[in-house]
Amino acid sequence: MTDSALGTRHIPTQGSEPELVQLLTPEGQRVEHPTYSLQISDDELRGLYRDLVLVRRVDAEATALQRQGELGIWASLLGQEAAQVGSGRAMAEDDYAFPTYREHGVAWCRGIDPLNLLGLFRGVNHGGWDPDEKNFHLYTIVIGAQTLHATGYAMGMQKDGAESAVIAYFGDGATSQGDVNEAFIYASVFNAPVVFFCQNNQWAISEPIEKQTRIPLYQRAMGFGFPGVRVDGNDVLAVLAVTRAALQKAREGSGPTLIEAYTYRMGAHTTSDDPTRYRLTHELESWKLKDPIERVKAYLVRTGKADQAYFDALEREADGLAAHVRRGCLEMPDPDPLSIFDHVYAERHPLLEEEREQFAAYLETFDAVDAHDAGDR
Amino acid sequence: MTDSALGTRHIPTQGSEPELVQLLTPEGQRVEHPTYSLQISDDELRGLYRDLVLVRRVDAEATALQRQGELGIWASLLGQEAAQVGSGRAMAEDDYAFPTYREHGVAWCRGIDPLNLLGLFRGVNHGGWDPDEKNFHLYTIVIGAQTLHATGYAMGMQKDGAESAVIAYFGDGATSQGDVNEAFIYASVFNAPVVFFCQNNQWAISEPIEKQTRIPLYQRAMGFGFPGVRVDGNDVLAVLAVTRAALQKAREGSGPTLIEAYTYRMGAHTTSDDPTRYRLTHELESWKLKDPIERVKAYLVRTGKADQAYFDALEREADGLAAHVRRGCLEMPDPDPLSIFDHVYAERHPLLEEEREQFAAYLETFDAVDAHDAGDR
Amino acid sequence: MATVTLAKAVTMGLRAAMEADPKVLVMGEDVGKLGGVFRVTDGLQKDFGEDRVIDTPLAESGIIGTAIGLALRGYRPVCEIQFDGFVYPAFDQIVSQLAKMRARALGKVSLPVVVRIPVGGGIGAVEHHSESNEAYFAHTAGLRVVACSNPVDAYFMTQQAIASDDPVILYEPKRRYWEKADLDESLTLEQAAPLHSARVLRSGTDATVIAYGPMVKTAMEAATAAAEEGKELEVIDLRSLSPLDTGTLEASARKTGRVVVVHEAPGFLGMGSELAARITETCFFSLEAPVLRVTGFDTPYPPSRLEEEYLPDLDRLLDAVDRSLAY
Amino acid sequence: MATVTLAKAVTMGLRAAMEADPKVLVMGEDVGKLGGVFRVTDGLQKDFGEDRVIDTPLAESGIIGTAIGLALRGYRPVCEIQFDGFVYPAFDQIVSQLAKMRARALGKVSLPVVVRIPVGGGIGAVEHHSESNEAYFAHTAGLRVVACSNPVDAYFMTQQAIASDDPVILYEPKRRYWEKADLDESLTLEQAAPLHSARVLRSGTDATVIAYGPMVKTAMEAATAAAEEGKELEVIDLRSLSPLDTGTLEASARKTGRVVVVHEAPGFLGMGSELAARITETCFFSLEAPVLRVTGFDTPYPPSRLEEEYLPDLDRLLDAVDRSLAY
Ligand SMILES: Cc1ncc(C[n+]2csc(CCOP(=O)(O)OP(=O)(O)O)c2C)c(N)n1
Ligand SMILES: Cc1ncc(C[n+]2csc(CCOP(=O)(O)OP(=O)(O)O)c2C)c(N)n1
Ligand SMILES: [Mg+2]
Ligand SMILES: [Mg+2]
Repeated sequence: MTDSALGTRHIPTQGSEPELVQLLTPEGQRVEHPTYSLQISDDELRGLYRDLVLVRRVDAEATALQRQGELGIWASLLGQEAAQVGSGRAMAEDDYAFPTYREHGVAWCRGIDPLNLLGLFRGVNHGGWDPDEKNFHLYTIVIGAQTLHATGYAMGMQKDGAESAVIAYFGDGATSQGDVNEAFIYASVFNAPVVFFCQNNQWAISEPIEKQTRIPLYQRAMGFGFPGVRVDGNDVLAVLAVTRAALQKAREGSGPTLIEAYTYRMGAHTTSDDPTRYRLTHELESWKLKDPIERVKAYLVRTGKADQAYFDALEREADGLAAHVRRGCLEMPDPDPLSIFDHVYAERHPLLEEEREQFAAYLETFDAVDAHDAGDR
Repeated sequence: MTDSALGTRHIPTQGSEPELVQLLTPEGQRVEHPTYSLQISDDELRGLYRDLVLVRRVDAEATALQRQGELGIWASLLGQEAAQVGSGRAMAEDDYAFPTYREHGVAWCRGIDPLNLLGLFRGVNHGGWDPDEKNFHLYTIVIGAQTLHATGYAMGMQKDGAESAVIAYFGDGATSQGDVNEAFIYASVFNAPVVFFCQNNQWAISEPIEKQTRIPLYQRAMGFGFPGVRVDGNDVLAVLAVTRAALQKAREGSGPTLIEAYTYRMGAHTTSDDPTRYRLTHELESWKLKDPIERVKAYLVRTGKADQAYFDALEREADGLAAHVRRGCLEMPDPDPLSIFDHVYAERHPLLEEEREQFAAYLETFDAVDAHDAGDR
Repeated sequence: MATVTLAKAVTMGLRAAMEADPKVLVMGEDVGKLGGVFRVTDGLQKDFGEDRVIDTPLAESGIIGTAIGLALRGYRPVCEIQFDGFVYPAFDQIVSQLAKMRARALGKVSLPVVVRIPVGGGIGAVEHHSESNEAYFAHTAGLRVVACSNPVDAYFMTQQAIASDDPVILYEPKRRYWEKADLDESLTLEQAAPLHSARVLRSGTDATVIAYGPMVKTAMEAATAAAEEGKELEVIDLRSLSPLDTGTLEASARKTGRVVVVHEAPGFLGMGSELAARITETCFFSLEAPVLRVTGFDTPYPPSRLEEEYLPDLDRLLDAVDRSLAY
Repeated sequence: MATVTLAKAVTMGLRAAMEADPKVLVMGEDVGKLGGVFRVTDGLQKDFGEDRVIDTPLAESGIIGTAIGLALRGYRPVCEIQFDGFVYPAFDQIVSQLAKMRARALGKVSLPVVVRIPVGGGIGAVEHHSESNEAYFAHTAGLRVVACSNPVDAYFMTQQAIASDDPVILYEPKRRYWEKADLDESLTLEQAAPLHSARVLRSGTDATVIAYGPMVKTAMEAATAAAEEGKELEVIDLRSLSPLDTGTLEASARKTGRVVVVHEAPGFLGMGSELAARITETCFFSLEAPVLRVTGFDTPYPPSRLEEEYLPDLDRLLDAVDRSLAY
């Protein structure tokens, strides 16, 4: 792939929407794209569909768990399944992903048990998995910070001579942070093998995209000297093709790419949010017609690549997964109070040891009181 | 002026240097530019030449004063006179400038007595002028921070309905700071009347421009949705024309522009720096041929717009100005020790009052000792 | 007289300031239509327009940096930082610019910028949403740092902070946002206690408890509990973290001879350190016990299921009081 | 055995660490050909290549943020912040990421990143080049903060900081960069004092002076001067600001009963506050006088013509010692 293939550098033109890479229309029609062709087996296609359905189901279950008080908060990926599954499945095993707090679909593709994602939202930990096990970093909540970590990690891969690449995930709002722009600069200057994957879901909590930029976001890359491309973020095939190409380019030493996955946050920002305060339902309705799952289903059905038995089986699988998530969440033990002091430092730290000791002794006074009370009864 | 006039959006092409707006060649030939024409009287032209000569002389005097131990450090503008005088003279009275630490030429154009600039470098203050008197903000040392102040100030002008604009000065190195990129975003999103004036002097201390960007800097603006233009920073006429146009555009409500003044830092970064450690003299030699003053002189001489008497008088004026700077510098009193506590807060602050009182009492014990010692003699 | 929550009292304070002075602006992330994630700016954009209630790009350095520029132009921006843990990207603009510019300019410019920060834990939130970072700013010369603990103070301190010609960091105890009190709006700013005064909330003789922000309520509860055991605690709401109202603090320390400071922030170099050092220095011969500190642990704020453990509570506070009394 | 400056000793420490471990990187602004503005990285790029000695773009958040990523990949980056006052743009990356990531990951990642900061005043520099901001980082859980005061410590502490699996902020006293001492390079790291130990530099009985970084020299001079007047000061070089070597400090406080802390940073919530609070808490009955603090004033660092006034010196320190002895 040549540089110009990914480098669709549009001059912003007021009014007209820029072109969007698309391989599967909202109606489920397979279309060709001059640059991003995709050969995909029926098995793979069904696999993508399965991913989409399962991550949506996990998300729904987590939202339900939050409503029932089992999670403190949940950041739903509803509507962004294709952006996440398409990019997640584009990665090779040795590639590395740096997510925000919403990349449940990417986590799934990397092989992270969805249960592990819940710990943070339940408040039992700040991230419950070993990042190096699946090359999937912990969720980062401070907007944009992870893009620099991703870039540094990619610089490290480059130094190692590894043939792999990094994906940095972030939202449309994040593009305003200094850190993200610095990441663009470091990546560009060091030609780091990193793909900047921006899910433009049109909103940063209550702020529409116009509060962050006055031109299409993918064009930001131009100013830093690397290609930017806008892809239909609700089209899993297009996202897969575009991300694959960008990752391959990165691995081959051609440097960073910015991918803007044009999508929509169908739900609230998080379960704490109330979008009725700031956005109109007709926008939501129009995006419903572009649902990332429906279009794949329509395609599968029309082409006969999947039959009812397949869909039924998948439904049962989804039920099972949801049950696993629910059960695991309810069973998740609260952490030990003294674990507050664990893992802060790798090496000994006398102040923390002292505080831990004092706190343990303090907690024991309650145990003593409890025991005493129990004895009284 | 239309948007596209300033919006020269080049697609970066490896190898070939992008076009540079130029109105006066290094050889002193007046050339026309399709977009940036400039009508200028002979008086104005001589005025610009005078500015260039005088600011260079002030700069030389300050460098000498530093060598003699009268200043702690000095940041020379040598080589950047045209970028500063051209842009400084493009400003209207109500416009406002936010400088770095090197904008001595802009200060001059704004009517700041050069002596006032020396206080900071001598260590008697952190900035010796009232910013609002000449609409010239204090020097900012933290790289890039002032670009956000400039943008906020411009947002304020906009709210006031003022027909004026702001110039934010910064260097090539500064373009890597998060703050500068955030300033681009705020300016673009709020369509603030601010001109970003980047003096690309090719170096950020020891780091060549390649450490900050892999494409020409003026193209950064594209990614933020506003025009960028590269001007010959050693051509005072071109800088004047381009900056005037950008300021006018800003005043008229067309938002920000990035101007890259392509120039060269002929001296060390500051008097503390040793550029022989990191750059080759042949680069310097090639830039000497593009001197910003020589070309105006050649033009004046060849066209007969100035005669020897004019140059002689200017020489004497420069001598006078240098003497004024030198005398003023030597006479600059050290600040009162107790002034450490002044101006930190606008309103009463008991801790500082306490510290001030204690320190005054402490200082008095020395006076007492001194008096006692004196009495002994 | 109306019964209002602390959050609502801040809104009312903002509204009063905006009505009184057209130069007052509100800016931050989601402060417009949404009214902020805590609804503190609810309704303001509707009434004062997008020109005065500004949804900014998602960039905190930009919020403070442009607020500085606006202040230089004569405006009085009130910046909202969405959560305590998101102020750090603006740290340079706050400590190197906002705090220092007036001194840099030899007093020729003033920066009447208020930075509102919902602070502290106890709301079951995820990482970065429960931090207490007041020590960073209180250590920074050029800033004023205040913390309200109740609706009435919230109402007045908001207005006083905005009226100040100095930059003020205003901490709002987020887990007390929904606490209510009666607020008499007819009171004027002049009738309110000075911004930088501490307040003796409860007078006592056995020991002094100094608290601020969210911990004031805990301190008062501890005093009630202690009273049942016959111990009379004097409770001081610090209100101003920088500068300190040393007069009030020292008078109390001299009276009771025992001082316990409580805050959510980690203890090491927390406000308690300064209070202990200062009070010990000036009241050395009056103290019967060292000033004790009851604080968050010197660890990152834990996952929310452990925050009850992490946060000082009534028991830990009373335990410290007992230790103090045992000297 | 060679006589080396403190700056050179850091260079030698960096070199030794880079030779011992190919994963050690040096990164920052102007660290390459220029060798840094203080020449501390002089010659390293020539010998270890541009791949290991990296001139970064002019963006401090980017320096720390990419260093974190490199550390996650298995590297051990040593980041140079050019001057103390330029660390703030990286504040978020340092306090929210570098400090907290290990706890966030339940110990599954380590971030062995060193942040070298030339610190403090006394070199006649312009604004932002003379600050002492150690309290910000010492208050931040998850970081380790150390300060060297002499060439031998500089050599070893640099290597120890790099060897630590925790993030370490390493302060280098810039006005002591040119101070010389004999350094025996044949000594191994194991023979050096532990990184987090304080050191009694001079034993005395009348009062303890605690200093660190640039102030250690001043403290020693004060002790010499005091001795001429018959007062025997014990001088402690703190070395580790977080965690504190409380054993050494408390032993001395108990012995002398009088403690004076001296540092350049503003006093309010400076290291002196924590030292005073802590020592008073644990040595209450041994203290004959309150712990006194001799510090920079609570103002922005002044223009350099006033820095001699601003910085604690021998006279102000001795004055405080006298006040302590007068209790
Ligand atoms: C530095 C910082 N500032 C503010 C926040 C609060 N916050 C959390 S999510 C969010 C909006 C993010 O929008 P976007 O980047 O578009 O991502 P999305 O949530 O839409 O996926 C904000 C402001 C934060 N987490 N970090
Ligand atoms: C935030 C910050 N980091 C580092 C420095 C130290 N420093 C001063 S000038 C400079 C280089 C600036 O280069 P450039 O922006 O190109 O401006 P120039 O000096 O060339 O005019 C550096 C790194 C600083 N002043 N501020
Ligand atoms: Mg979004
Ligand atoms: Mg430069």
